[in-house]
This record gives sequence, C-alpha cells and structure tokens, in this order.
Amino acid sequence: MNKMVRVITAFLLFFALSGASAMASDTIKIGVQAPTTGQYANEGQGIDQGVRLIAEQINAKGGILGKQIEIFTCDDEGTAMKAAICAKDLVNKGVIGVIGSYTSTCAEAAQATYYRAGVLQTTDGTSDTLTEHGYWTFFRNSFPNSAEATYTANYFINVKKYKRIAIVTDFSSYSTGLGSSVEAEIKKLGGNIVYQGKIKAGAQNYTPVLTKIKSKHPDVIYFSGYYNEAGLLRSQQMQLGVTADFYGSNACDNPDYIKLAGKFAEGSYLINVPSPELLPYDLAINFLKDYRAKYKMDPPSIWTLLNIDGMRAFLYAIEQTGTTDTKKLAEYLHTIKDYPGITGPIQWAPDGNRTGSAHQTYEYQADGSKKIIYPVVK
Amino acid sequence: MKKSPNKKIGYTVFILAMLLFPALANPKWLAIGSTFLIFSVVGLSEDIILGKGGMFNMGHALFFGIGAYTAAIANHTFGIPILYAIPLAILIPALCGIILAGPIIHLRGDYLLVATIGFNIVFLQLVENDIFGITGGPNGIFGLDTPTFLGFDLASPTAIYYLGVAVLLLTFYVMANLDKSKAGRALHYLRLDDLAANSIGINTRGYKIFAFGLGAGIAGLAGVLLAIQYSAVSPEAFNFMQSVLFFSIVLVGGSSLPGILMGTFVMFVLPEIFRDFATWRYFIFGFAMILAMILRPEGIFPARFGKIPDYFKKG
Amino acid sequence: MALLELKNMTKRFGGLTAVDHLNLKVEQNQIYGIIGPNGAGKTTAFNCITGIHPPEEGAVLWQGKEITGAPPHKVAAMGIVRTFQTIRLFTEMSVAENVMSGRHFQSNQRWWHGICHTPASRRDEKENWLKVKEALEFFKIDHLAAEPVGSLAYGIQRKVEMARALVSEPKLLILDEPAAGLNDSETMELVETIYSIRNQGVTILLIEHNMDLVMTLTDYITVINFGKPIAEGIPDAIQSDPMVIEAYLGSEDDDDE
Amino acid sequence: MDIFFQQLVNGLTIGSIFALVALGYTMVYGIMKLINFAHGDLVAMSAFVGLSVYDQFLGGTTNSLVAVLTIFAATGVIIAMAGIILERVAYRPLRNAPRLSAVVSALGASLVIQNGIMLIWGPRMRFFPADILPATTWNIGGVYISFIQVVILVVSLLIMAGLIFFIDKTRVGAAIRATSIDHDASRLMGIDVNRIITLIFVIGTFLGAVGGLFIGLYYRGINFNMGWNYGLYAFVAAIIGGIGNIPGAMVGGMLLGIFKAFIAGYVSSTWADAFTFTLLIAILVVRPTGIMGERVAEKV
Repeated sequence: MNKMVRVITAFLLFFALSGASAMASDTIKIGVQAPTTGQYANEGQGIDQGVRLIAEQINAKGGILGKQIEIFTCDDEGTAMKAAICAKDLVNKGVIGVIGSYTSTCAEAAQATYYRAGVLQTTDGTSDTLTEHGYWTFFRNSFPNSAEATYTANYFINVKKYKRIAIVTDFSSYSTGLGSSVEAEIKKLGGNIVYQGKIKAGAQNYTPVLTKIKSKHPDVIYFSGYYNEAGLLRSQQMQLGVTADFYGSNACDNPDYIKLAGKFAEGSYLINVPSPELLPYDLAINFLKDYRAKYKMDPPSIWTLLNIDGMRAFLYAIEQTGTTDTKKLAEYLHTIKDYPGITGPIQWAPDGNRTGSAHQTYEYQADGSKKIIYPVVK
Repeated sequence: MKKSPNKKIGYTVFILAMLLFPALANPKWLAIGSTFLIFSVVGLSEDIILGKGGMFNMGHALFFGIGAYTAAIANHTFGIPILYAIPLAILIPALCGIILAGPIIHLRGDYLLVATIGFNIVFLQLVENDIFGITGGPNGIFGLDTPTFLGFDLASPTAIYYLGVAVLLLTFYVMANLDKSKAGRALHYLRLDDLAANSIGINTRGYKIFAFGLGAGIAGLAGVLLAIQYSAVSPEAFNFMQSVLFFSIVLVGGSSLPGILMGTFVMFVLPEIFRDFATWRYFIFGFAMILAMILRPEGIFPARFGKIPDYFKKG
Repeated sequence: MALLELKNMTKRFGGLTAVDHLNLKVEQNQIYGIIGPNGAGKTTAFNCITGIHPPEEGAVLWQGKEITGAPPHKVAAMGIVRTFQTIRLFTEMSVAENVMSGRHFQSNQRWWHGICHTPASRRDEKENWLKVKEALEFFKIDHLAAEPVGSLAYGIQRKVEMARALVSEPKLLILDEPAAGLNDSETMELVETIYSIRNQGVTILLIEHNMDLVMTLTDYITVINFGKPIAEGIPDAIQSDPMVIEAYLGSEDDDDE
Repeated sequence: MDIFFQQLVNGLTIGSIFALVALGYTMVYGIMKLINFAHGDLVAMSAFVGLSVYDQFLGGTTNSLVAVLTIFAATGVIIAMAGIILERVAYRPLRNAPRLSAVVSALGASLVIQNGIMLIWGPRMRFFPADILPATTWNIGGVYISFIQVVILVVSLLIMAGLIFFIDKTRVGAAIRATSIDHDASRLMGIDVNRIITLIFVIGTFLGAVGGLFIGLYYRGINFNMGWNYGLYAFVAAIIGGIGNIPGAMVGGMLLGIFKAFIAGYVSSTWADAFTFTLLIAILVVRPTGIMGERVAEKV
C-alpha cells in the first residue's frame, strides 16, 4: 500500500549518496568528455586512453606545480543530451579543463555550461559554429571545416580542374556542415556540381546512391563523412564500375578505411591534416610508441592526438603561469606561439580557433600507406 | 472517492521530497532530476495511449519532439518568448497526434507499432534535413532565450527544476481527472475489449484518437521543458530509441502514477547512477529489464481497478 | 410501426451466405425469440443489426428509419443494446466499473471533462454512479460492486453483462443466449428478470437454445435455418410446425454457433 | 536502362538479406505472437562469431568453398544455440504474461546481446578478409554484378524454397502450422509445443545467422551495434509482407530492398527514409495486415 513511500526512499537514498563529492583541490582535475560507448566508442576510448597516458607520464615525473593530475571521464555517448549532463557533472567534480568531446554536436551542447563555470574546453570538433559564440573558455585543437572547405575547393577546381563533381554526405552535423561549405566554395570558384546526396551512416548498402552517381558521369566523388561509410562507398563504387576519383574528408582518416575498402583503397584520396604515422615530429613518434606500449594498439586516429595536444597545451599553460586560475590560463593560451604539439605547432586565434591550417591531400598506395601529393613536397 | 491514508502519506512525502530535492542535490543530479521530471511527464502521456488505451505506440518521441521544436522555432525564428510559446507547443503536437492517428488507428497491435515507428523516423528525417530552413538540421537549434516569468529569471537549474515539478503536478491533476471521467474509463474499456466497448455505445475510434491527441499534447508540453532545460533542441533527443525508452517506461513501471515514476527512475535514472560501470552498465541493465518483466509482468506497479465511490460500500 | 424491422437483410462471408433475405418485425414491448440450429446465422443477424458486421443487402429499420450499416456505438446510442453469447466483460475491472460502461452515452460529460472537471461534470459523474448502484441492486449483485469481474462465477458474470446493457436505458435489449451455462435456479431467476425488464417498457429480442425457456418466455418467434427464415408465429404454432421439427432433428445438442 | 537493372540488382541483394532476417521475425511471431527485438542483434553476433571461427580455425584460407561452408555451419550451430538460450531465459518465463512484457524483455535481451558483443569483441569495427570468396565481378551490358551478390541471391532463394517446402510438405512443418494457430489444441493433438518453439528459434536464428554472415562477407565491416539497423528494416519487411506469414516476409524483404534502391536512385537519397516509411504507412492504411497477411475478422 505504501509503495509511494518505498519509491521515495529509493530516490532519496541515491541522491543523498551521490551528493557528497569532495571539492578539496590537492590535485589538478582534468575532465574527459568523450563517447566511450555508442557509435563512436572507438574514438571516445582513444581520447580517454590518450589523456590518461599523458597524465600518468606527468604524474610519474612528480606532476605539475607539485600536484598530481586527476582525470575524470564522462561518457557522452555521442548524444547532445548526455553531453549536457556530462558538462554539469564534470563542472561539479571541480575540473579546471575538459578534453573533448569527439563530435562537434556534443562539444557544442556542453560549451555553454563550461563557459558559465569558467572551465576550459578543448575539442577536435570542426564545426564552424563552435567558435561563433565567443566563449573565452573554448579552444579548438583541430582546424575548422571552413579551412578544409577552402582548401578542398581550391584543390578540386584550380589544381585538379575537375569538371563534374559529385558530393555525398551523411546526416551528421559535421558531414552536412563540411559538405555544404565545400559546395559553397566550389560554386564560388565556378565549379560544376552534378550530384549531391545523402547516405545514412550505418546502412552499409550504398549501391543505390552510387548507381545514381554513375548515371551522372562525374569525374570525382567527394565524401565528407566518417571512415566507416567512406570505406564502403569506395569499395562499392569500384565494384559498380564507377571510375571517378574518390576523396574522403578528414573524418575518413582512420586505418579502418583501408580495411573496408580493401584493394580498392589504392588510388583513392584523402584530405586532412597530417595523420599520426605521417607526423614528422619526435613528439608524435614518441607518443605513438608509448601509446602502443601501454595499450597494445594504435590510437584510433589523428583525433586522439589533436585532443592530446589540447590537453598538453593546457598543462603547459599551468606550468608556465604557475596558477590554475582558468581566466589567466586562457589569457596565456591566447598568447602562445608555435607551441610544439604532437600534431604540429599550436597557436590560437582570439575566437578559439587553432590557426595555421596544415591540410594536405594524400593518395593511398597499394600497401595501404599514404603519400602526400599536394602541396607538393620539395 | 477517498484515498487510503497510506496512499495520502505516500503522495505527501513524494511531493515534499520533490520540493526539497534541489537543496540536497549537486548540479549534475539537479539536471538529472529535472530531466527525470520531464521524462515522467512524457511517460504519463505515453501511458494515456499505451497503458490506458492499449495502443502500441512506439513513436512517442515524435510528439515530444514536435513540442520541443515548436517552442524552439517560435523562440529562435520568430522571437516569441519561450513561455508564451507553450500553448502552441501543446496544440500543434495534439493536432499532429489527431491527424496522424486518424488514418492508422484501425491498425492492430504490432502493425500500429510499426506505423508509429514510421512516423517517428519520418519526423527525424524532416528535422535532420532542416525542413523549411527552420529546424537547424542535424545540430538542432542552440542558444534559446532563457525564459522569464513575471520578471523572474528562470534560467537557473533550480528554477527549471521547479518548473518541471509544476508541470508534473499539473499532469498528475489531468491524470486524476481522466481516471474519474467517462473519457478515461472509455480508454480502459476499449483496451480490454474494443468490440464490447463499441457495442455498449462507446465511440472507440474517437476515443483512441482522443488519447493520441491528449498524450501528444502533454508530451509537447514536456518537450518545451526539455528545450528550456538545455536551451537547445537536437534531433537525436527525439529519435526512435527515445520512443523505445518511453515505451519501456510504461511497461516496466506499470500503468499507474507510481508505476510511471518508478519506470522513469529505473529506465532513465538508474543508468545514470551506474555510470561508473561504464561499458558494462547496459549489459547489466538489459538483464535487469528481462528480470523486471519476469518478476512483474504487468509492470512494477500495475494499474489497479475497483476504485469505486464510497457509497457502494456496505456498512 | 414496428420498433425494429429487418427487410431482406443479407450477409455473406466469402462464398457463404450467413444470413439470407431475413425479414422480421419486432413490435414495441414484445419478447421476441429467434431460434434455429447451429450455424443458422442467428448471431450473425444480431451482428448485422448492431453494426458489427454491416449487411450487404437489405435494410435495418429502427422506428421506421433506416439505420443499415450504422456503427455499433451509434446503434447503441439509438437504444439498441446487446449482450454476447460468449460473455464479453472488461475482466480486469470491478463489477461497478463494468456496469458503468453502460452509462457512457447517457452521461453528459464531454471529452474535455477528461482533462478538467467542472462542477456540472462532477455532478454528472455522481448521478451515473448512482444509476449503476441502482442497477446492481436490481440484479442483487451490489455487494460484489468492487470485485474484479473476472474472478466471479459464470452466472454472476451473465448478470453483470445484463446489468451493463440495462443501465444504458435501452429501448431494445438484444440477448444472445442469456441462459447458456446457467443452472436451473439461475435460469428461473433469469426468466423473472427478463419479465421485469419488459415490465419497465423495454422490448427484448433474444436467441436461445433452451426450448422450454423460449416457449415460455417469448411472445413471438422466428425460426431460421441456413440463414433463411423457415417459420414464424406464436410459440404454440411453432412447436407444432413440421418444418421446424425437421430442422431441429439431429442437431439440437451443442450450443456453439 | 542499365541503370534501372543495376538498381534492381542492388535492391535484390540487400532485399535478400532483409528477407532472411525478416523470416526470423515472422516465424517467431507466427508461433509466439512476439516481436523478437533481439533478433537483429543475434544477426550482428553471428557475423562476429563467423569472423572468429575464420580467424581461429581457417586463418588465411582464401577462395575456399570449404572454408565458407565451415563458417556457415559452425556459426549456424552457435547462433542457433544462442537463440535457444534467448528463448529459455527471456521469453519462456513470460509465455503467459501480457504480450507487451515479452516485448520489453526482448528489448532488454537486445541490450544484453549488443553490449555483450561489445564486451567480447570490442567497440571497434572488425573486418572480414576480402578474399574468402573470389572477388570476381561481371559486367553484363553495363550492369555490374559481383560473385558474392550472386551467392547471396542464389543461396537466399534456395533457403527460402527449402523453408517453404519444409513448412508446407513435412510432418514437422504441419506441426509448426498447427502450433501457430492454437497452442492448446496442438498440445491436445500430441504436439510438443515447447519443442516446436525451440525448433522455430533454431530455424529463425539460423536464417538470421546466414543473413549476418552475408553482411560480413559482402560489406566486410561489422559493428557491434549494426543489428538494430538491419533488425528494424527486416522487421518492417516482415510487417509489409504481413507478419507471421512466411512467403510474406520474403516478398516484404525483396520489395523493401527494391523500394529503397529505387527511392535513392530515382527520387531522393536525402529523403530516402521519409519516403520509405511513408510508403510503409500507406501500405498499412490500405492493407492493415500487410500485403500477404490474412484479414482476421473478430469472432463474436
């Protein structure tokens, strides 16, 4: 009869237990907001593992400012709503900076909370809207879509002189955002887009769209989207006898692309900033070595490294300024120039965009490696 | 129709606990508490259709989403303060519920289920493709105005929480009225035996559509709260998996007020509590769902009948 | 003018003609019986009248007005209410709640009273419950008001079903084998009940297999076989009709249709 | 015209996979009136099991019919056992419960299997080797068809023909048909209903396993959460055909595959789902129990 009472007891117990989190600051608390389960579990776990690796290394050397680094991970599952809850959770745990999330949508859903709490945020999200709010807490560790779109359009029209361009996206915000930026840039340069369509991530069967593309006789197919779909698109394209060149955008950069496309990966192209194994920096080589030693695998993609760079910059700022006051840290971060990162020199524009795009075009070789074909290396 | 003293104490304690909760909770749990209130309202609205009316609606996130998007679009595109958009965000989902239910209401059980899933998926594609350029595409709409009411700023998490409490209490009131009215009874009758209900003079088709309209309207109201809480709407909050969640809330909890609250607690709050189990939690959670249904096939607190007026009782 | 009149009513299921050009006239305040062997189409005829299966041909006239094909709830609201051969109650609900369903179309509540009550709708709610109480007292089952109906004995369930139909204040009460499954004393009680319902001014149309019951109870009978009427008249005349006797030979036992 | 036929081939290939998976839904539904929402996840699991079988015992074998048959046989057995366990654990205790509780139990089982796959095989995509089957592709007047597509089409059709023969012409098939109409009456006629249900789960999950392995062999990349996507479309296919109806599931699967190909090819890929599901609802409005479903009139 008194089931209501029972329900309430249950409620109160749980909340009373969870209400008691300590706020003492004998450690430096860093949050990780990443999709460690769900669709992007792979990338999310990569970010989490990378962050923990760095923290472990620094702690082993005695930490920063004499304090140990403590990592809190919150799984946003790649959904905006969970991301909003994660943001509140991490702020509540007393973190001074958050690494992540992997997707632009989740980063954006959490942004305002970090800003209001004065918590620094660094994400690999490439969506242009991320830097449009003017939050001083925000630092993008990758390069925005607009930079990639300008590069891509210029390369297609002025360098390769493609005449018939097909653009494929999926339904994600990253993909449609980049896709429409590329489209706009191509049109600006007077390019001819013969097909534009969307595929559903995870559907695996893209032959209908590719057959439709075939009927338009394009000389290039550009896919702004993720590696899973890219690999299948490429292999199905070749099986259908569609001879156009195939280009993937930055999120196609993942070893899984080659596994999916198989022998058809050869001769396809990728536009991205340099990928882990192609990074010429010692920092990168050492990081990859340590990562492999600890986790017995490669980081899933360049996105792990970009996020790590964001984290390293945060820690560097703490070391240099000797404070954990986020306002001062943010001011300092805006002044750094060519801080050596795993993914290249780091500096930030006032709006939080990482400046100095380093986009390149790669061609996949028969052995699965990538060769830079543009800009031409001397 | 007097409530038993225990029940009265139960409700009083529950309402007190709800009111005092923000004083105990940290910001994260306050946010979860607010979402719990919102999902409870959606659960109750799904209960009208699925629990009382017995119609297998697995697309309820659709109405929740239409409400949220109506408020967000009214605010973002047309600059209407979000609280003033509430009537619209109830009416539009309710109308959609009525219009969409009309042609499919004659479908039996699982065919209705798949048709409602279909509506949900069509809706999601509409908003993801940024139809009419007002839904913000796959990202959704961010940065809605914070609501003000009679000069009070309702932006704080505590204010939003209490707004949730108010809406939940309002929903309780509607549910209580429904239970004690001919419309509410008609839903029970038609669930238990459509043909007998129809033969005794109940326009079963009409009441089924009524259930969809009412359920959709209440879900729409909850959608506004969600939009306020996150200052944002985004498509994935209203996808088919979300509909599955609402469907499960009603069935796991049982078709009653405490049942829906318990269902929402089990289906939404428990996974949050067990976040530390990370990758294991949904694995265990799945087993918990199976176990819950085996132990309580009609839900944790199923609907109870025999609520008859006092003057029937002898003595 | 007859209260209910069927004119050449015909219902087919695929190739089977379940009801074949059925004609009958039920007069005000009659107790009218329809009898016939299994599968003769009696229940189907009831389903046609009450709108569950609209007939393909012919007409159903109610107080002289054609109502063919009207949906069941409209037919009920006109005052034609039925019971079922296999009892159809809302099994999880209590006796009182079951009977309350009969008050549905008599209630003045509108749909929005389900969201927000008004003083008038609260009053209406109470009045209807009182009618239910009256009906339960009439059937002497008021002490069972709060019992879940599914747990009750068969005879009681029959009463609940009749109470549900009667509480809707019908003009014509259609009973589909009301005595099926009842013992002798319950059957006797049923006869009394049916008479007293008739004395309240309700016309009764019934199907029944229990011949003794039909012969004592009814004022007028139509016999159908293979969907066609084969005889009609007062009980005495029917009892001696050779066609009827022939139709019944060898197919009298079980009461399933 | 070659584009039209190419789309037809595209549609039939994916349609065959939908049909195989849909059969699992429809058979279980026919017997138990239960939507087995965990079926899609068993399909996903079968792909992982198949891959593990290959890695463990056949590593490096290429272009080998024996290898493929071994994978199918071993996976079929393992997944059928998983199906039996699923029925015992999640559905049998609920056989007399309200219908919807079994649906929730099925959703729970789906979570268990999906996350179980993730815990065992990890969250990353796994890959079937490209060369288990010959990678030959034929160009017939501009229509490209690959060896694996031919295999999928032919094997699916053979399996379905076999299934229809089994259901319509054998004693066990007759027992299955009887059980689908009335459990109690069948029990009285000496049919062991529990065994029939177990058998249905074995056949249904086996067909799903074949579908899952085709997914692995054809698309090669397999993901722990891919079951929901295939499950949903296969379920829709079963509904289009009339759930519980075996030829209906086949027709529904093929039609859905072709719909999807033609919508993406001739209407719009951007709105593919919106069109597909609108069409589905339109079919249901006109034919409330699917294309081949029986119209049940309620007995009064």
